[in-house]
Amino acid sequence: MIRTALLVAAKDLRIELRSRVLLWQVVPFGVMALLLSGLALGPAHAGSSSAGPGLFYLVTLFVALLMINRSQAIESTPGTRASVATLGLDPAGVFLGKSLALCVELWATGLVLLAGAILVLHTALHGALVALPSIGVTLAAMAAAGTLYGALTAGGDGAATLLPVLTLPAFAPLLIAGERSFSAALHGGALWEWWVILAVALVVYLAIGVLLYGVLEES
Amino acid sequence: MIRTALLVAAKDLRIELRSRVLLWQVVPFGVMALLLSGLALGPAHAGSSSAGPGLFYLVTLFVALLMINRSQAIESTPGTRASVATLGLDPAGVFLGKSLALCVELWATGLVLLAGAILVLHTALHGALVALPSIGVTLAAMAAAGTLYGALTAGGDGAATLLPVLTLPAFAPLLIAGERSFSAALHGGALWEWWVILAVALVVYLAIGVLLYGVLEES
Amino acid sequence: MTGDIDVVRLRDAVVLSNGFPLLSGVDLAIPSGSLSVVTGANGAGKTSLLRLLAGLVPLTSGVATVAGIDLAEGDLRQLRRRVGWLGHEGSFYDDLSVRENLVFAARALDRPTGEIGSVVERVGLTHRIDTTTRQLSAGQRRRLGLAWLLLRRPELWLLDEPYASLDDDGRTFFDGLLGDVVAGGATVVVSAHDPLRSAALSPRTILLAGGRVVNDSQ
Amino acid sequence: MTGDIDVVRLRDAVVLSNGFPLLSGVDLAIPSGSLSVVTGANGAGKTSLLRLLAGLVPLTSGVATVAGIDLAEGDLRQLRRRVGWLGHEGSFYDDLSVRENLVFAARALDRPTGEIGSVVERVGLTHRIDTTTRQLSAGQRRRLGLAWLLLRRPELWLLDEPYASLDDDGRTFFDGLLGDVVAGGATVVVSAHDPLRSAALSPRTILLAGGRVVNDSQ
Amino acid sequence: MMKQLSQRLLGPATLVLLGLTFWLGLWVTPPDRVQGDLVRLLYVHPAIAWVALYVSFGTATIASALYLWRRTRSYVMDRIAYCAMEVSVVFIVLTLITGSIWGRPTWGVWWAWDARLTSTAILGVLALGYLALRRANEDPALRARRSAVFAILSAINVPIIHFSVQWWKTLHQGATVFTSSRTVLVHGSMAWTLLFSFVGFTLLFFWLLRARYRLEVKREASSSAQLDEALASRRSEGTF
Ligand code: HEM
Ligand SMILES: Nc1ncnc2c1ncn2[C@@H]1O[C@H](COP(=O)(O)OP(=O)(O)OP(=O)(O)O)[C@@H](O)[C@H]1O
Ligand SMILES: Nc1ncnc2c1ncn2[C@@H]1O[C@H](COP(=O)(O)OP(=O)(O)OP(=O)(O)O)[C@@H](O)[C@H]1O
Ligand SMILES: [Mg+2]
Ligand SMILES: [Mg+2]
Repeated sequence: MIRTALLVAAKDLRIELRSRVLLWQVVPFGVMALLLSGLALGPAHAGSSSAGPGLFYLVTLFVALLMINRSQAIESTPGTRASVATLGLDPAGVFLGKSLALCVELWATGLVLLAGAILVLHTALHGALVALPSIGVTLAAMAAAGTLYGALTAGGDGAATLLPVLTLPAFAPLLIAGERSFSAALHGGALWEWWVILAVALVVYLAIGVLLYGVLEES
Repeated sequence: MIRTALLVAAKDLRIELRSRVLLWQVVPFGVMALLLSGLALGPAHAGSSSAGPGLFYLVTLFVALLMINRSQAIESTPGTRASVATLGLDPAGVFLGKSLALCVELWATGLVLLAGAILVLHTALHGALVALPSIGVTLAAMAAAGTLYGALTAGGDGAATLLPVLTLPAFAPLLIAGERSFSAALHGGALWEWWVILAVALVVYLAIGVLLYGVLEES
Repeated sequence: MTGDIDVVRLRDAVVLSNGFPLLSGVDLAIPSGSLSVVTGANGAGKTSLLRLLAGLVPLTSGVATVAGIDLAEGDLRQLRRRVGWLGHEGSFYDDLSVRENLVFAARALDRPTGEIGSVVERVGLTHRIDTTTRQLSAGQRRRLGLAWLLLRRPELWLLDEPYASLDDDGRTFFDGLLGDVVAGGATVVVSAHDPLRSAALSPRTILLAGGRVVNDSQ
Repeated sequence: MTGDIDVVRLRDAVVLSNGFPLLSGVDLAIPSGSLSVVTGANGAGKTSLLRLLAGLVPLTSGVATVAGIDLAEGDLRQLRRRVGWLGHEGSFYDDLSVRENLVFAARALDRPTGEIGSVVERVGLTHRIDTTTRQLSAGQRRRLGLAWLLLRRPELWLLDEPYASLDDDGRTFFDGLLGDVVAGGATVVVSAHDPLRSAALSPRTILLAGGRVVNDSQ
Repeated sequence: MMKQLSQRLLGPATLVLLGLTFWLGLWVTPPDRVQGDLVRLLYVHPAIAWVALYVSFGTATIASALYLWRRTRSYVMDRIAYCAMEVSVVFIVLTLITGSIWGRPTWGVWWAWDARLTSTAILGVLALGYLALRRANEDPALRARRSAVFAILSAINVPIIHFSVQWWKTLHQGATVFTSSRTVLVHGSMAWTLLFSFVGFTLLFFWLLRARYRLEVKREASSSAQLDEALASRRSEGTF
C-alpha cells in the first residue's frame, strides 16, 4: 500500500512539475482572488483583520477545488483510465498517493496565500505563525476529502462541475473549524477543541478513503 | 454575423439543456458557495446587509468561471476544433453567439443567486429589484469578457486553470462597478455613474470581441 | 475553383513544434482534380503535412500556397472553408446527435437541411441518426465524418487514414466516393498505410520519411 | 494460470448502456492459448465485447467468466491485473515521456525497470524514448501501447483494432509478436476489419452482428 | 397477512393522524403566552425536521450501508436509499420553509447565520448532490456504490446539525422536545398534539417512500419490457 502510494504521489508531483500548472496558474489565481475578495467586500470589511481568516480559507477552498479537479483530470483521458485500470493498483495506495501529492501542493499554495493575507489583509504575522499547524492539518484533511470526492465524480460527464457541488458541503465543517482556529490564534481563544475536530476529520477521511476508495473506482 | 450568432447560441443552449450541467451542478454550486461565504465570514459580517452585494458578486464570479469553462470545453474536444474550424464560421458571429448563450445562462443563474441573497443575506427585496437592470448589464459584460478570455486560453494545456488567472483581473472593474451600483440601489446613492461605466464596459467588450475574436482563434 | 492549376504548392516547407521539425522541408505540387496518397512510416510526418494543408498548424518557413491562398500571409479562414478535414479522431459536438451535428454544419454553410437525410443514408447511419455522437462506435464516428464532408463538398479533401476503423462495406463505399469526388473535379489527398483497394483508382503515391518527401510516384 | 481450460466463457451475455444493448446475448467459449479474431460491421459490438472481457464495462445479464473470475460477482481488480488491453485510443499519462510511463507501469507491477530499454527497442521507439506522450504520432502511441503490454505480459491479450495506424513494419512486428505470445501459452483476442497477414497464424474468426455472434469459424 | 394489513392501513393511518394533529393544533390547543398563535408551528416544524433528519436521511444512510455490506448487498437497498433521499429532499425543503416562516415573526428575519440553519441548508444541498451524482453515473452497480458512499459521507452532517445548537449556542431553539433528561417540557393537549404530529409525519414519510418505491419498481419493470424489444431490434441489425 505504501509503495503504491509513493509511486502514485511521485507520478502526480512529477506531472505537476512538468506542466507547471500550479506555479503559473493556480497560485496567481489564488492571489488574484484574494485581492478581489478584498475589493468585493469593500475596504470596511476586508481591512478589518477579523475577516482575514475567513477570506483566506474561502480563497484556499476555491484554489483547492481547481487542484482537485486537475488531480482527477490527469487520470481521466479516455485511454489512460483503461490502461491504468489494467495495472490493478491497490486502491488504498492510489488514494493515499493522490492525497499526499495534493496535500503537498496545497501546502505550497497555502503558504503563498498566507503571505498574501498578511500583506493584503493585514493579518498579524505572529498570529499567522501560531495558526500554521492548524492550517496544515486543515489542508491535509481537504486533500484527503478532495481525493475521495474527486474519485466519486470521476469519469461521468461534467465531472468538473459536479465535483464542487459535492465537495463544498463536505468542506464546510473543515472551513468552519479552520477559520475558528485561525481566528483563535489571532485574537486568543481556545485552540484545542478545533485542533481535535480537525485531526478527527483528517483521520476519518483517511480511514474512509483507505477502506472505500476501491468501491468508488469505475468498475 | 447575426445568423451565425443565433446558430451558435442555439447550439450552445441546446447542449446545456441536453446535459443539464447548469441546472444540476452549477446552480447548486452557487447556492452552496453563497452559504459558505456567509459562514466563512461569520455572522457578524455576513448578516450585515452591506456585505450582501459583495458576496453576491463574488459568488456569481466563481459561478461564471465554471460556466465560461464549460462554454469553452464544448468546443475543445480534439476533433471538434478541427472539424468546426473547417466550417469557416464568421468569428464575430461565433463570439456573439457564445456570449449570448453564456449571458442567458448567467442571467438564469443570477436570478437564483439573487433570490438566495435576499433570503439568506437579508438583502432588501426592493433594493434588489432596483438593482436588477444593473445586475443584468454586469452579467452581460461578464459573458462577453468571459467568451473573449475563454478563446484566449482555449486549446492550450491546462486551459481550465489558465482561464481564471486571465479573467479575474478583467472582471475586477466589472465586479467593483456592479457591487457599487448594487449597494447604491440598496442604500441610496448615485446609480447613474455606475450604470454608465457598466454599459461602456459591455459595449467595449462586445466591440473588441467582434473585431478581434478571429485573431484569437487558433490559427 | 482556383485560378491555379496546382491546388497545393509547397517549397521547402518547414513546420516546427516546440523546436522539433514535424516537416523538415517539403517540396510538393498537387494538381487540381487529382488523387494522391501520402504514405510513410509512423512518425514520418503524414498527419503534420495534412494539417498544414488544412491550415490547422502554422508554417514556420518556406513557401506554401493552398487553393491559391498563401499559408504564411493569406486568410486562413477563407482557406479552411474550402478544405475538408477528416482526422484520426473525427469527432464533433459529443452531446449532439448525428442529425443535430449535421444540421449545425448545414446551417453554418447555408446549405438546405433537406440533404441531410440522404447524406446520412449514403454513409449508412440512418438507424443511428438520433444517437448522441458520444455513443457512436469508432467506425460510425468515421462515417459521420464522411457525412460532414459530403454535406460540405469541399474543393480539397484532406483525409487522415480514412480506412482505419471502417469496415469492408465502409471501405468500398469510401473508394467509390473518392472516385466520384475526383471525377467531380475536386482534389483529394489521403494518408494511408494500406494501398487503396479499388482498382479503378490509380493514385499518385507520395512517400514521406523524416518530415520530407523521399519518393513520389509521379 | 487458471484451472479452467476455457479462458473466456460467456453464456447469453448482455451488456446494456443507457438501455441500448451493446451486446445482445453472446455465447462464446475461448480456450486458453488460442488466437481469435473478432470481426463484424461497424457498430456490431466488437469493442464492447473486448471491453466486457477486460472488466471495463459491467455485465447486465447472463453468465460470464474470464480467467476463472465471474464478471458479475468476482474481483474485477484481480481480473484486470491479468488481462492486457490496447484500445482505439491507446493513451497513457500524456505529460510523461515514453520512458516515464513505462517506468510507472513497471514499478506498479513490481517488474525490474531494466527491461524497459529492450522493450522500447522492440517496438521501435528508442529514438522517441524521452518524447512526451502527447507529442507522439498515432502509430507511435500504438507502439507505446504494445510496449506497455510487453512489459505486463498478461495472460489474456485483448487488442482492439491493433493494425489501425501501424505502418507496415509495425504490422509485421505485431504479427510476429502475436505468434510468440500464443506460443508462450497466453490467449489473444483481436478485433480487426482486415484479416491478419501472417500466414503462420491461423486464427479462429468470430463474426459479430447486432451485438451477438452470428458466425464462428471454429 | 399482517404485512398486507399494515400496508393497507398505512395511508388511512397517516391521514387520520395528520388530520388529528391539525385539528388539535389549530383549534383545541391554547395559544402561547409569549408566542401567541405562532406556537402552532410547533406541531409542524419540529416533526417535519425530525423526519427530514433522522427518519428519511437515516433510512437512506442505513440502506446505503446495507448495500455496501457484501452480505446484504442488493438493488432493493439501493432503491430504498434513492427513494428515501428523494423524499428527504422534500422534507428538508419543508423544514427550511416552515422554519423561515417561524423565524420571520420571532427573529425578525427569514434567515440568520445560525449554525443549525446553515447546516440544515447544507444537508439540503447534499441531498441534491446525491441526486445529481446518481444522474451522472449510468452503470447501475457503480452508481449504487458511489451514491451509497456519498450518502454515508453526507450523514456526518446530521449529528453536526443536532449538536450545533449546543456547540455554537445560537439563535435556534434548544432541545425542547427531546431533552437529555427525556422530560417533555410541554404539557397537556400540547403534548398529545406534538406526539401525533411526530407519528403522523413519520407515517407520511413511509407512505411517500412506499409510493415512490413502487413507482421506481414499475419504471424498472417497464424498462425491462422495453429491454426485450431493444434486444430484438439490436439483434436484427446487420442481418439483412
Ligand atoms: C429556516 C429556519 C429553521 C431551520 C432550517 C430549522 C431547522 C430545524 C431542525 C433541523 C430541527 C431538528 C433538530 C434536531 O432534532 O436535531 C429543528 C427543530 C426545532 N426547531 Fe427549528 N429551524 C428553523 C427555524 C425555527 C424557528 C424560527 C423556531 C422557533 C422559534 C424553531 C423551533 C424549533 C423547535 C422548537 C425544534 C425542536 C427542537 C428539539 O426538540 O430538538 N425552528 N429545527
Ligand atoms: N515537440 C516534439 N518533440 C519531439 N518530437 C515531436 C514533437 N512533436 C511531434 N514530434 C514527432 O513528430 C512526428 C509527428 O509526425 P506525424 O504525426 O505527422 O506522423 P505520421 O506520419 O502521421 O505518423 P503516424 O503514421 O504514426 O500517424 C512524430 O515522430 C512525433 O514523435
Ligand atoms: N446509448 C446508446 N444508444 C444507442 N446506441 C448506442 C448507445 N451506446 C452505444 N450504442 C451503439 O452501440 C454500438 C457500439 O458498438 P461497438 O463500439 O462495440 O462497435 P464496434 O463493433 O467496435 O464498431 P467499430 O467497428 O465501428 O469499432 C454502436 O452501434 C453504437 O452506436
Ligand atoms: Mg498520423
Ligand atoms: Mg470498435
